[in-house]
Formats: sequence, C-alpha cells, structure tokens
Amino acid sequence: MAYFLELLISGALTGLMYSLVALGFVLIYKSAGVPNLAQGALVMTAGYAVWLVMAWGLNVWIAIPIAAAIMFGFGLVVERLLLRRMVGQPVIMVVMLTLGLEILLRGMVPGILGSAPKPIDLGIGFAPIIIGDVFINRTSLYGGIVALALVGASLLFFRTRTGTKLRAVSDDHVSSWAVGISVERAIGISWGLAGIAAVVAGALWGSSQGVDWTLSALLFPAVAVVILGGVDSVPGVLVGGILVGVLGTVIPGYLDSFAGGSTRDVVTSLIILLTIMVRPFGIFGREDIERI
Amino acid sequence: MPALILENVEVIYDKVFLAIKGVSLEVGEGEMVALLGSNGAGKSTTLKSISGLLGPERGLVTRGEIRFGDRSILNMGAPERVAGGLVHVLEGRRIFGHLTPDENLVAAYRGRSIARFNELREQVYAYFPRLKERIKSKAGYLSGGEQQMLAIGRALMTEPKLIMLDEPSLGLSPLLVQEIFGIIGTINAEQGMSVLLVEQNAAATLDIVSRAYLIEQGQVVMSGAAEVLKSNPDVQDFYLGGAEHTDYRNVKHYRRRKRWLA
Amino acid sequence: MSGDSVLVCDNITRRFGGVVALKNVSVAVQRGEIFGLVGPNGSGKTTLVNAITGFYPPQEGRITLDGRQINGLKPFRIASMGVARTFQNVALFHGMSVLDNILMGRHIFMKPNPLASFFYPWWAQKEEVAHRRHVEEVIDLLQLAPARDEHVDVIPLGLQKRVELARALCAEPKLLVLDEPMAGMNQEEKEYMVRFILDAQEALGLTVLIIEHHMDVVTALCDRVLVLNNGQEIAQGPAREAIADPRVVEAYIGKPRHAA
Amino acid sequence: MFYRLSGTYHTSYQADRKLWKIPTDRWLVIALLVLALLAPLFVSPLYLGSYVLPWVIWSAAALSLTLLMGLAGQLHFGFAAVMAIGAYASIHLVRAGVPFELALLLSGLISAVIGAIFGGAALRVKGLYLVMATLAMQYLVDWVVVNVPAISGGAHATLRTPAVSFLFLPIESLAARYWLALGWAVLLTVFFMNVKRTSFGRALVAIRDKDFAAAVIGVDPFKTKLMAFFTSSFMGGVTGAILAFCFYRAVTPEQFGFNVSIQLVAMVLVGGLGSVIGSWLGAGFVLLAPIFLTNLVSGLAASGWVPVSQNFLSHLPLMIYGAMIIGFLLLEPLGLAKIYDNIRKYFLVWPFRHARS
Amino acid sequence: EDVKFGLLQDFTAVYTFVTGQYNQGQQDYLALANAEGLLGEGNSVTAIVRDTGNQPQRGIEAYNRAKEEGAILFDFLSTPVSAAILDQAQADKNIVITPAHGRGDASDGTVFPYVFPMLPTYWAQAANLIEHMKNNGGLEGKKIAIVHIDSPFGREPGPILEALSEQEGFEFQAFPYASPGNEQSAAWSEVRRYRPDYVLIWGAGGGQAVSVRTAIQNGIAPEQIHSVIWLAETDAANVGPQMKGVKRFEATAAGTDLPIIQRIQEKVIAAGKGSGDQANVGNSYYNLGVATMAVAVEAARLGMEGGQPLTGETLKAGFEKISGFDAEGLMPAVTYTAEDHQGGGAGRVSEWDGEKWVPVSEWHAAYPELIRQVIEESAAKYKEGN
Ligand SMILES: Nc1ncnc2c1ncn2[C@@H]1O[C@H](COP(=O)(O)OP(=O)(O)OP(=O)(O)O)[C@@H](O)[C@H]1O
Ligand SMILES: Nc1ncnc2c1ncn2[C@@H]1O[C@H](COP(=O)(O)OP(=O)(O)OP(=O)(O)O)[C@@H](O)[C@H]1O
Ligand SMILES: [Mg+2]
Ligand SMILES: [Mg+2]
Repeated sequence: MAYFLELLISGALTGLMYSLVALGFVLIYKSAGVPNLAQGALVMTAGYAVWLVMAWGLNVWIAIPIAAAIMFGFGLVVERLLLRRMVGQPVIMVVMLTLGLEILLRGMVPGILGSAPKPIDLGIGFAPIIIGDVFINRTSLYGGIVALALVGASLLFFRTRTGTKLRAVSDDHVSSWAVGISVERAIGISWGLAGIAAVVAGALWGSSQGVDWTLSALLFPAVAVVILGGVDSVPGVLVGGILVGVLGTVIPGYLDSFAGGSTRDVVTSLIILLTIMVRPFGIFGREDIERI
Repeated sequence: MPALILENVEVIYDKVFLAIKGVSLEVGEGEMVALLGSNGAGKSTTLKSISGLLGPERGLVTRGEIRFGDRSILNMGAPERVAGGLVHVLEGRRIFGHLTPDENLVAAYRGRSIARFNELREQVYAYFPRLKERIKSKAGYLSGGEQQMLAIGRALMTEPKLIMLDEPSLGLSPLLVQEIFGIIGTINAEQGMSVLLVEQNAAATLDIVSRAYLIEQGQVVMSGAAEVLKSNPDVQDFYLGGAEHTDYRNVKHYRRRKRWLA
Repeated sequence: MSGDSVLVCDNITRRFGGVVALKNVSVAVQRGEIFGLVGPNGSGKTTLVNAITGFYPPQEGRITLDGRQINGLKPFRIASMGVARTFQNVALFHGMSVLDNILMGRHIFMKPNPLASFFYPWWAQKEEVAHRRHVEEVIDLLQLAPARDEHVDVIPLGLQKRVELARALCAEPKLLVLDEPMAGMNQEEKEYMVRFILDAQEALGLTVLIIEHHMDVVTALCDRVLVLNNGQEIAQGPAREAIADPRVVEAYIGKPRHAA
Repeated sequence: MFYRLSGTYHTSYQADRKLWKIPTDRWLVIALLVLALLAPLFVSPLYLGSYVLPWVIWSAAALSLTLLMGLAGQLHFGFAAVMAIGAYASIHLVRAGVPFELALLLSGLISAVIGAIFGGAALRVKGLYLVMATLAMQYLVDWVVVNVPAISGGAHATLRTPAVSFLFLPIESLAARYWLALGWAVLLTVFFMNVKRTSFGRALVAIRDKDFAAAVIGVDPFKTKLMAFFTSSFMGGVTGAILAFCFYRAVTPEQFGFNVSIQLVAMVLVGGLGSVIGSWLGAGFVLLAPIFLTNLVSGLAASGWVPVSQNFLSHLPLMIYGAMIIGFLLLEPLGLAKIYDNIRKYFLVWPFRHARS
Repeated sequence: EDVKFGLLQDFTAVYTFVTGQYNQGQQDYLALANAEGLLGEGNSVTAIVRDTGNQPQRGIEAYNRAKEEGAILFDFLSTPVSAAILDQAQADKNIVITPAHGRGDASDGTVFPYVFPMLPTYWAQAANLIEHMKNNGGLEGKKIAIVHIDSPFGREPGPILEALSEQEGFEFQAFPYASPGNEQSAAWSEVRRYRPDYVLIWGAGGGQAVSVRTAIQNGIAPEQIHSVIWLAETDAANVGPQMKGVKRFEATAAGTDLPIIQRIQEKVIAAGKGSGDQANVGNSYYNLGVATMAVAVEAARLGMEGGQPLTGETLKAGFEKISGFDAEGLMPAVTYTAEDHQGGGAGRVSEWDGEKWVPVSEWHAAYPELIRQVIEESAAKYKEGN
C-alpha cells in the first residue's frame, strides 16, 4: 500500500514536472494556434541558458530571471523570423516548421555550448521528504508546486484582455488582423511566455539530470499530457500531467519486473492513442466547430 | 475632402495572377459608397488591398497608391490601418468561433478605457439586440445572421472612421437583409461614419448609397450617383433584373454582350 | 400523402446539445417537382438537409427515399442510393481541376481499386473514358467547357457553384438537394443559375429540393415550399401562397421595401 | 523553341490523360531511365553505394509516404515504423525459408495490415491529432522491436540479412542490389502516376480536400482511408525490406527510429506534397545536402580555412538539416517540385513571363 | 606514409555525453604520436573525423568515403553504426575497433578477424564489478539490483549475472527504466523495497546522474552503487558532492598524473595543437580516447615493422603482435592474439572521492573463463548467421 501511495505521489509530481513542459505547448497553441513541437528543444535551450548565465558566476536565483528574459526575447525572435511567414499555412507545414526548429536548436545549442551534460544546482538537496514509508522527491515536489503556480497564473492571464486577444488570434489570424489585433505581436508574446515556462522546466529538469540535448526528449511525455488534457486547455495541462505521470509511474511500477522492459513509453503511447480514439479533443479541449 | 482614395491600384496574386488592374475610387467623409460587380470581378481584392489583408493570400499591391485621410497607407500593416480608423468586415463573417460574442467584442476593442469600452459595447447591443440574447454561447454556433451582426458589431468596437463591408447580406434571410441594411444606414447617418459597401444585392444597395462603382474583370467600368446608375439600362439588365419582376422561367438563354467588355 | 413521393420525412427531430434544430418536421417531395425550403437563418434548413443526406441523422423520425428507409445510413450509402447535394459553403476539392471535380461525381459508378489504379489496365482506361463522355455532356449543359482544365480554386465563386452543381448532376441522382445555390450572386448570375437548374431538371427528369433566400427565385422556381422557423414548420404549400402567409412574412420576409 | 505545348493535340480522351503529354518530356524520361539503368557502369562504387542507392530507396519510401500524406492528406509521423515492420518481417520470413520474392510480398502485406490497423486512428481525427497518433504508433512499434528479442535478433539487436536472389539474380553485388532497388522505385513511380488519374486516386484526393463533400458523392471515407493506409503501408513495408536487403544488410532498431520518420516527412515536404518528381528530388535533397555541406565544411576546416571546434563541426549537419526544413517551408512551401514546375513553365511559355493576363 | 584512421562517431545523438572528450583524447594522442614521430621517419597518422549522429545510414556513407580516402582503421563509437558496418568492414579487410561499445562476442578473433573490442567488453565489466563486490563484503546470500536503461545495451549484463548468481549464490533483479532516463522514480521506488545489498547501474549520459541521485534520494548509500564504465566527472558535477563513494568500472586510469598525458600537455596542448577544451584533458573519457589511439598507433607501428605498407591486414597483424602494452600505466597491460581481440579483459574499480576517481582494486580480469565461454558461444551463433 505504501508502495502504491509512493508511486501515486511521485507519479503525480513527475506528471506536474511534465506539465511544466506541456504548459509552453498549450500557451502557444491557445494563443497562436500553432502546435509547437519544438517545446522540448525550447526547454533544452532554456536549460542551457540558465547554465550559461550561472557560468558567468551569477547565483541561480538571479540566473533564472535573466534566462527568462533571454528566452522571452528568443520567443519574439522566433516569431519574427519564422512564424510570421507561416500565417495561413496548413497544419502540417507548421508542425514541420517547429520540428525543423527543434532539429536546428538541437544542433546549434549543444554545438556552440558543448554537448556534455552541464550541471545546474538549485540547492534543493537530496534528502527526500519521508512520510511513513513514503519517500517524496524534493525536486519534483518543488517542481509540482511551481507548476501549480504557473498554471494558475496562466489561467488568470487568459482572462485578461490581452489573453482574450491571444485566444482570438488562435481562432482566426486574418480576422484578427481585420479588427486590428497585431497577430505578429500576439504570436511573439505567446512564444515569449512559452520561453519563460521553458526556463522553469529547463532549470528544474536540468537540476535533476544535467543539461544536455536529452532535455528535448521531454517533448514526448509533454505531448501525451496535452493530448490527454486538451491541446488548448490550461487546466488540462494540470489534469493531463498528473494522469500521465501517475499512469506512467504506477503501471510500470507493477509491470516492469514482469515485462522485463520499461513499459513507461508504452503507457505514454497508449494514452495518446486511446485519447485520440475515444475523445480526440482530450478531457478539456475544445472541439472544432465545423459547419457543413 | 475624400476620406479614402485609391489611384490606379493593381494587385497580383501568387506573383502571376493579375486580379485587379488600375482601380481608382474615392469615398468621401461620411459618404456611403457601393462597389458592385459580378463574381470574381475583384471586389474583395479591392477591399483587402485597402485593409492590408492581401498578405496571407499571397497577394501584393504592385502598382498604384492608396490614401486614407492625408496619409498614404500602402506601407502600413493591417493593425496600423485599423488604428488609423479603417475597418474591414470580411466576406463570410469570420467571427472568432471559439469565443463568446462578448469576448469577440473585447478582442476587437483597442483602447484602454473601460468606460469607453462599455459605452461602445452598449451601442453595439443597441444596434443588435439579438446578440445580447446569445451572449453566453460560443459564437461559432450562432446563426448566419447573428454572426453577421457580430462581425459588424465587432468592427464597430474599433471606433472606425470608415467601415468596409464585404457582402454583408450573403446568405441572409430577406428580413435580416433589410435589418442589416437599415442598421448600416443608421450607423452612417448617426455617426457620420463613411461606408464602403460591396454587394451583390444591387437593388437594395443602390437604394441606400449615394454613389457606386461598377467593377468588372478587375477594372472599374462605370461609376456615378446611385440614381444615375439605377436608370442605366445595362445596370438594369445585369444587376437589377430589368423590370421589377423577372420572369426567371423565361429569361433569354443567350444574352447580349455586356457593352463595356469591348 | 401522395403515392409518388421520392422523399418522405416523417416527424424529424434533431437536437444539438440543448438546441433543438428540428422539431417534428414532416415533408414529402413528389417526383419531378422542385421543392423549396425557406426560413430565417438558423431555422434548421441546412440541418434538415444534413439529416436527409446522413451527416446528422435525426434522433427521432423516419426518412425514406423511394420507400426505403435511409435515416441511419452513412452519407456515402445515401449518396449511392441516389441523393446528390451541393453545399451552402462551396465544398469543392480544391486540389483538383474542374474536370476531375466533376468526374468525382461519377464515383458511385466506378470501382476504385488500388491494384487496378497501379497498373491502369485497359479496362480501367475504358471505364475512365466511358465516364468522361457522360461528364462532357454535363459540362456542355452547364456551359463549363472553357473552365474545364482550370484549377477550381482560381475560378470565381459563381463558377464554383456551377461546378458543384455539375458534380452533383453527374451522379444521376433521383433527388438533387441544393443548399443556397444562389447565395452571393448578382442578378445576371442568378438568372443563369435558374436556367441551368431548369435545363437540368428538364433534361434529366430530376426531383429537386432547394434552399434559397432569394424570394424571387423561390417563387419562380419552386412548385411547393416548406417554411421553417426555429426548427418547426410554419407553412407549407404552393410557393406564392406559403410565403404570403402572415407568419412567414413576419418571421422571414419582413415588410417589402423592394418588390422581389 | 522545342519545348512547346503548341502542336500537341489530343484527339481522344485517352490521349488527354497520358502521363507525359509533351513529347520532350517523354524523351527526357526515357533518357533518364536509360542513364539510371546503366549507372553501375559509370558511377564509382562509392557514389553508387553510398549516395545513389540510398537515394533510390528513400525515393521509393517518400513515394509511399506521399501517397498517404500528399494524395490522401493523412499525416503520418511514424512511417519508419511501417518500414521497420516490412524489414523485420522480410528477414524473418527469408530465414524461415520463404523465397525472397514471396517474402517481399508477404512483408509488404504484413506492414499493410498493421499499418492499416493503426490507420484506424485516422478514421476519427485529422491534422495535428493524426500526427500525434502516428507518433505514438512509432513509439509502440519501436518498443516492441526493442523489447522482443525474437524480433530484433537477440542480445545485440542486430539481424543480418541472409543471402538471397531475386528472380535468379543473386542480391549480393552492389550493382544487383542497386538494380533491384531501382526496379522497385521505378515501379512505385509508375504506380503513383497511374493512381493520380484513376478513380482511386481521385477518391484519395477528395478525402483529403473535403471529406464530407467526398462522402456526399458516394466515397466511403472509412474504406478509402483504410485503403490509403493499406496501400501506402504495403509500399512502405516492401521498401523497408528492400532497404534491409539492398542497403543495410543488417538491421538494427535505430535504422527505423523516430528521427527517420521525421526525415521521411521532411523528404516529402521538401520535395512537395503529393508530387512524384518531388519525392525523388526531396529524398535526394534531404539525404544528400547535409552530407555534402558537411563534407565541404570539414574540408574547409581541415585546411584551416574556417576555425571551428570539432563539437560545432559535428553538429553542423543537424543545423543544416533543421535550417533546410525551415528554409523550404518559408521560401517555397510547395517544395522542390514547385521550383521544378516553375522552371518548366518558364520554358513552356518562353518568351512570355506570365501564363495569364 | 600517412596512416589514416576513420573516427566516424556520434557527436550529436545518444553518445554525446562521451564522444566530445573521447574524440578529443584520440585526436590529441594522434597529434602526440606525430610530434614524437612514433611511427617512424616520414610516417604520420591522420584522423578523419565525422559525425554520424548514431545513424547507420550516415555511418555507411562516412565509412565508404573514409575508406576511399584511405582509412584502414575505424572507430564508430556507436553500437548501431558499428553493427551496420561490421560485415562490410570485414569483407573490406578494414579494422574496426569497438572499445566499450561494440558486440562482446567480437572478442573472438577467429570469427571476427578484423574487429577489435580492444578493451573489456560489457560482460567483462559486469564480471569485474561483481568480483569487486565479492571481495568487499561477499556475495553469498546477497541481493543485487541492476537498474538499467531499457535498451539492448542495458540488458547486456543479464546473461553474466545469471551465470554468476548460480556460481556465487547471490540473488539479483533487473529494474529497467525508459530511455533516455531523465525520469526513473518508479524504478527506484521498487529498488528501495527490494532492499538490495548492492546496486549496479547500467546506463549512459544524463540518465546516470539521475540514477545516482534518485538512488541516494531513496536511501541507497553511495557506497552501494556500482556503475558501468559510463560514469565520469561530468556526472559527478551533475550529481554534486553527494556522489562521494560511488564506484564504477574503469578500463583506463583517469587524471593527468600519467606520463602519457603529461607529454600530451607538453607537446600538444602547450604547442597549441590541442583539439578541444583544455579543461577536459585527463578526464576519464579523454583518457579512454587516448588509450584507444595509443593501442592503435602501437599496432600500426608494429604492423609497419619490416617496412611493408600498412593495410588492414598488416594492421591486424600489428595488433596481434601487441603484448603487455600498458601505455605507460594508462591502462592494464593488454595482449592481443588471433583468438583474443579483447586484450585480456582486465580493468578495475574506482571510487569517486568527491574530487576525482580513486582506484579501489587492481587491474585484473575477472572470471576470464566464464567470459570467454560466453564470447565463444555468442560468436558461434553469429557464425551461423544470427
Ligand atoms: N488568393 C488568391 N489567389 C489567386 N487568385 C485569387 C485569390 N483570391 C482571389 N483570386 C482571384 O482574383 C479575382 C478577384 O477575386 P475577388 O475575390 O476579389 O472577387 P470578388 O469580386 O470579391 O468576387 P466574389 O463575388 O466571388 O466575392 C478572381 O478571379 C479570383 O479567382
Ligand atoms: N454541428 C452543430 N452543432 C451545434 N449546433 C448546430 C450544428 N449545426 C447547426 N446547429 C444549430 O442548429 C440550428 C439550425 O442551423 P442550420 O444551419 O440548420 O440553419 P439554416 O436554416 O441552414 O440557416 P442559414 O440560413 O443561416 O444557413 C442553429 O441554431 C445552429 O446553431
Ligand atoms: Mg468577394
Ligand atoms: Mg443553412
């Protein structure tokens, strides 16, 4: 029972850590209508940014805001150079563009900054929080709390006027222009915000595994999170994250020793497939309105 | 003083397809002008060239000049033009389907003052009381007419000096067409807003506008006061349906050529 | 109802979530007639057509085509039973030429088969050519010959609507359903379209169900009409009589400013 | 000029539907084919073995995928998994004693069946969701291959292809392997062009463009999509087998990983969705451009011309590859096929600039 | 004569954690060899370096091209790429070295005449670590948890543990985690409840740091943790000071206090001919790279003895002449024979003391007969066609 409880808790917390990555995806999708498959690479880049700023000799807590500013700027640049020209293109083009960006970043960032894993020390420490026979990972716990806070902030953000405008942009670029919303700026802001979310994700994940290109592999669980929660739903990030984390921890926790292999990716894949078969728009996602 | 002036505007799509060639027109301040023409004549293209929305369709103004007020707007982006007081109600409504009608209005308001926003919103709901009834449902599920109202209301939220409407009566019931035309007239009269109206429904249009341009195959072929155009035999033949009642069952199979297509 | 009804809808109800888009609507379309469907926006006209063609099957009621029940069947089955339609918002295959679009109308008579496609053997060629003959006749009828090889997305909307009509005609339907075929057309274009519909009906002996907001067209074209409002019937009968009904005038037509 | 449409008339509907309507095009194709057949005689083994051969095979793969993505509009980001199924199936079949020719066919069928099952997801969703579903499929297949030693070949997860012959031609020498691959790729090319002018092909395009409009003229979306997945997976499966037997000759799971799927999509897009010539050009470009550019830069680096670190240098192909994808999408979203088409049109209408007004 | 080695490695995908430093060591050593004229008057050795991104396809292209340019020895440092080229290289009679990454059975020189694993295989590594446990705390009745990445590489030690557990009377259980290993909490919760006496971690790259961290967080003492060769200074930096006490297998000594590294500092680095970041010199993976090239250059030297031109065949002969070579203390003395291409399989265990790796056992080969038996069985299978 304690084992189950521990798996449950650590799964939920890990899931929230995934939510941090997924949040960037949703921010961009909900406000620009762009499915950003480069979010994993963005997290990696952000991790490198935090490390780089720390390498200048700055304290983590100063490094993180600086890195956030850098990544926000980077988001703006991505919009200016790439997405501005993709307005009105079919989804496959946009998907591929972000994948191209992901490949580019995965080459460029480690190519320039080095590919061996880099440390980020957040000073969280190793000692787990122990309740009874249940061990809770501190990094994940803090990550989970941060994730909750960020999701809450995002929820509030989309209630504001700017948020409404961003949602309008994701609906229809051309009519946004027609009523004077700067689609460019909206997309830029959304990428910038996703960049900030990526910094938080990059710092937390980087502190537990080191910063290297494998951070970009977080895209896969993040995709499962957004599919399950709904690609455009902020609360979906939370619920989806917890579910993906819990299922991806509890099931392997019982199955792996029998399967003789790690079943986590299988669970993640099945979550994606089943969600799409049963409820394509996820738990909270909006349906496409198609009028015949 | 004319609010909007187009001089010799030429638009090319996709680098190869010449959609309008040398269109010139004027809309005076507070004036209501119509742009008529058959399908594919280039009406929407003309409007898009004014509102700056050709980009996403790979269109480009390759020649000519567009001025609004005393400024050339050719090099401005679309949002800038809206800020300058030009707004375009797109063909086919295109409201923000996933937002509620209210949010649609919020998204379109550009200023900062909440009081002004509330004022504008009340004005829109006063023009279109039906919208107020559907305030909670997603705009994508509104009926065609309600969506058209929302599109116009949304445009009004930008506090325009000139509003361009692309086929506002498309697919609307006769009653709604009357209603919408009435409201357009009211807005023009009450607020002194200039209106550039693209329409197929020539009969109703020529009744409310003061002047009209006739565009065919990308060129302006005729223009003048509404009254004059109405009495033109060609316009009667091709746009107004000749006499009052058209006997569709007996219309000629082959018609004479349009005179202006030499 | 009369014995020779092509289409009979019996007490159709269709809801979308909380919205009742159609409520107990019944209608029978006679063979050979042009039947009009009118009503305010959002009154459920398109929904009725979608119910007939199988997109949004009614939750209650029964639809029969030539006596066979069709509600519950998939759209493509209903199509192959002889119902063809056009859409309110033009729904052409924009990646194809006009000719290919119209050829698609013959699909129900063809047997698509990957193997045959790969090798394109003589019988596949023969099939193509046979259908092509038929298509060319329709192209002639609707005067589409000059646009035959154009890409559909570069031709004007009016022409696109005509191509859509041609595509529907090629299926040799028992029942042709037209959803606002004249929306966005000016007087001249409307006249052409009416002519084409009449010619096609005459040449092919069609039964037509048409949705239209232009009252002049409706009165000229339709033998009978059904007027819907809020998903319910408010009038049915010969065209001029039905739209002169005061309830229809109030809900739909309004006080005439222009004689239609 | 000689490259002219004028003077070319079609007097029958058949002729109007010919694959190459312009005589010049016809001659061009024949010349290319002859050149391709004779390639082993005049291309050095290095170039034949490491550039031409993989190019031909990947072109076949791109053709298989573009049938699905380009014609039928069903996005697929797990096509490498489909090819993996074909590759592994063919090896195990041959090992079990099935003749190679039959094994190719069967492995194609196995891929087709499994591919179609996964294609089932496509019946509910499209666009982004289909991308995700196929991506999940890629991970699932990968997992099964890696975790079932009976499939991947024991502890080392490496399976060598047994010696085989195709219609009495031993598939051993480079030339023989090349010819087999070429034959398959040409066959697929002809298939593809034929498909485009038949009702099956039109049905695929119809489903892609407007699925509800397709349904209303009697196209069964369910069946058509499944057929698209089935055919395309069949083609992909056989191509996977050819890849294993003619190129790698030892298969490992990495050869069919997620990045390979992405590479395939890149080929299809860079070439131009749904285009035959685009598949060939795209495969060649995506495959070879990073290699040539890297070789160039490392040549420069070796001669001390550009002072870059080893680390940077080795990440260069990845950067070039990513930048290339981005560049194409931004500058010519319709791909190389469109560029080719523009050039061709330019010659067709020369000396005029525009085709219309 | 200019001898060419093809170092066609994975700099951008799964092996990035090692390739950079490893390759740097290789290149620096070759520079040293040229500076010192190790191959004799008028002879030099050049590296052809290319990234393959762990993709067999690009590996094949790079191989063919390097072969065309005259390379006779190849190091792919990538299991899939090596696997894809093995047969071709054998047919071409070109040497492929597979230090610490290739298939273990390639140690059988009778079946793989041109392949040299060169250093202890994963099997030998596992045996070495187990033997270390036996000598430091005993094995009888103990429990070992092997926590490994879920890939063929991660499953490699399985058969050895199987065989040894019978022989030594311990119990073991495998706990796989999904690749690339950035999240392993489920596996470690399970491990904690298994209450192992020793833990064997079998992964690479960032996943290793996660393993050590998560292990410690689950109350496993660092001293209990034993790692495959892929645990280095970078991982220690990632884990932090808590890593003190963790042990790993090593095939070469780490640090700069070695004559050969000193000479590289002097003649290559100081001369400005170093191929990468100076800070890496002396790191585990750097030294590993140096060792591989030291052996290869030695083989080339021996192969050219007598003045014949160096080809794959003569280079193979050169390798098989190497006897008791230890690169001046950088590695255990290795001896290659026509049968044994592993060079004896000796290694040792070292422990992280918070600053550096400190050896805690002597260079030696553990359970050599058992390892040899596994190698031969597997090689025989390969010969049959698997
Ligand atoms: N994005 C585009 N790419 C290429 N050609 C276009 C594009 N948009 C419009 N065209 C062409 O330009 C011409 C003018 O089109 P436009 O939409 O301006 O006509 P319109 O007068 O508004 O017609 P409608 O009554 O159908 O709305 C048409 O021939 C049309 O086919
Ligand atoms: N897919 C759907 N989901 C939810 N509601 C729908 C859907 N389709 C139609 N409706 C609702 O059903 C009602 C009837 O719509 P319908 O499209 O049938 O109207 P219509 O009579 O065709 O109007 P118009 O003349 O504007 O085309 C409307 O209130 C509409 O919002
Ligand atoms: Mg228009
Ligand atoms: Mg309708």
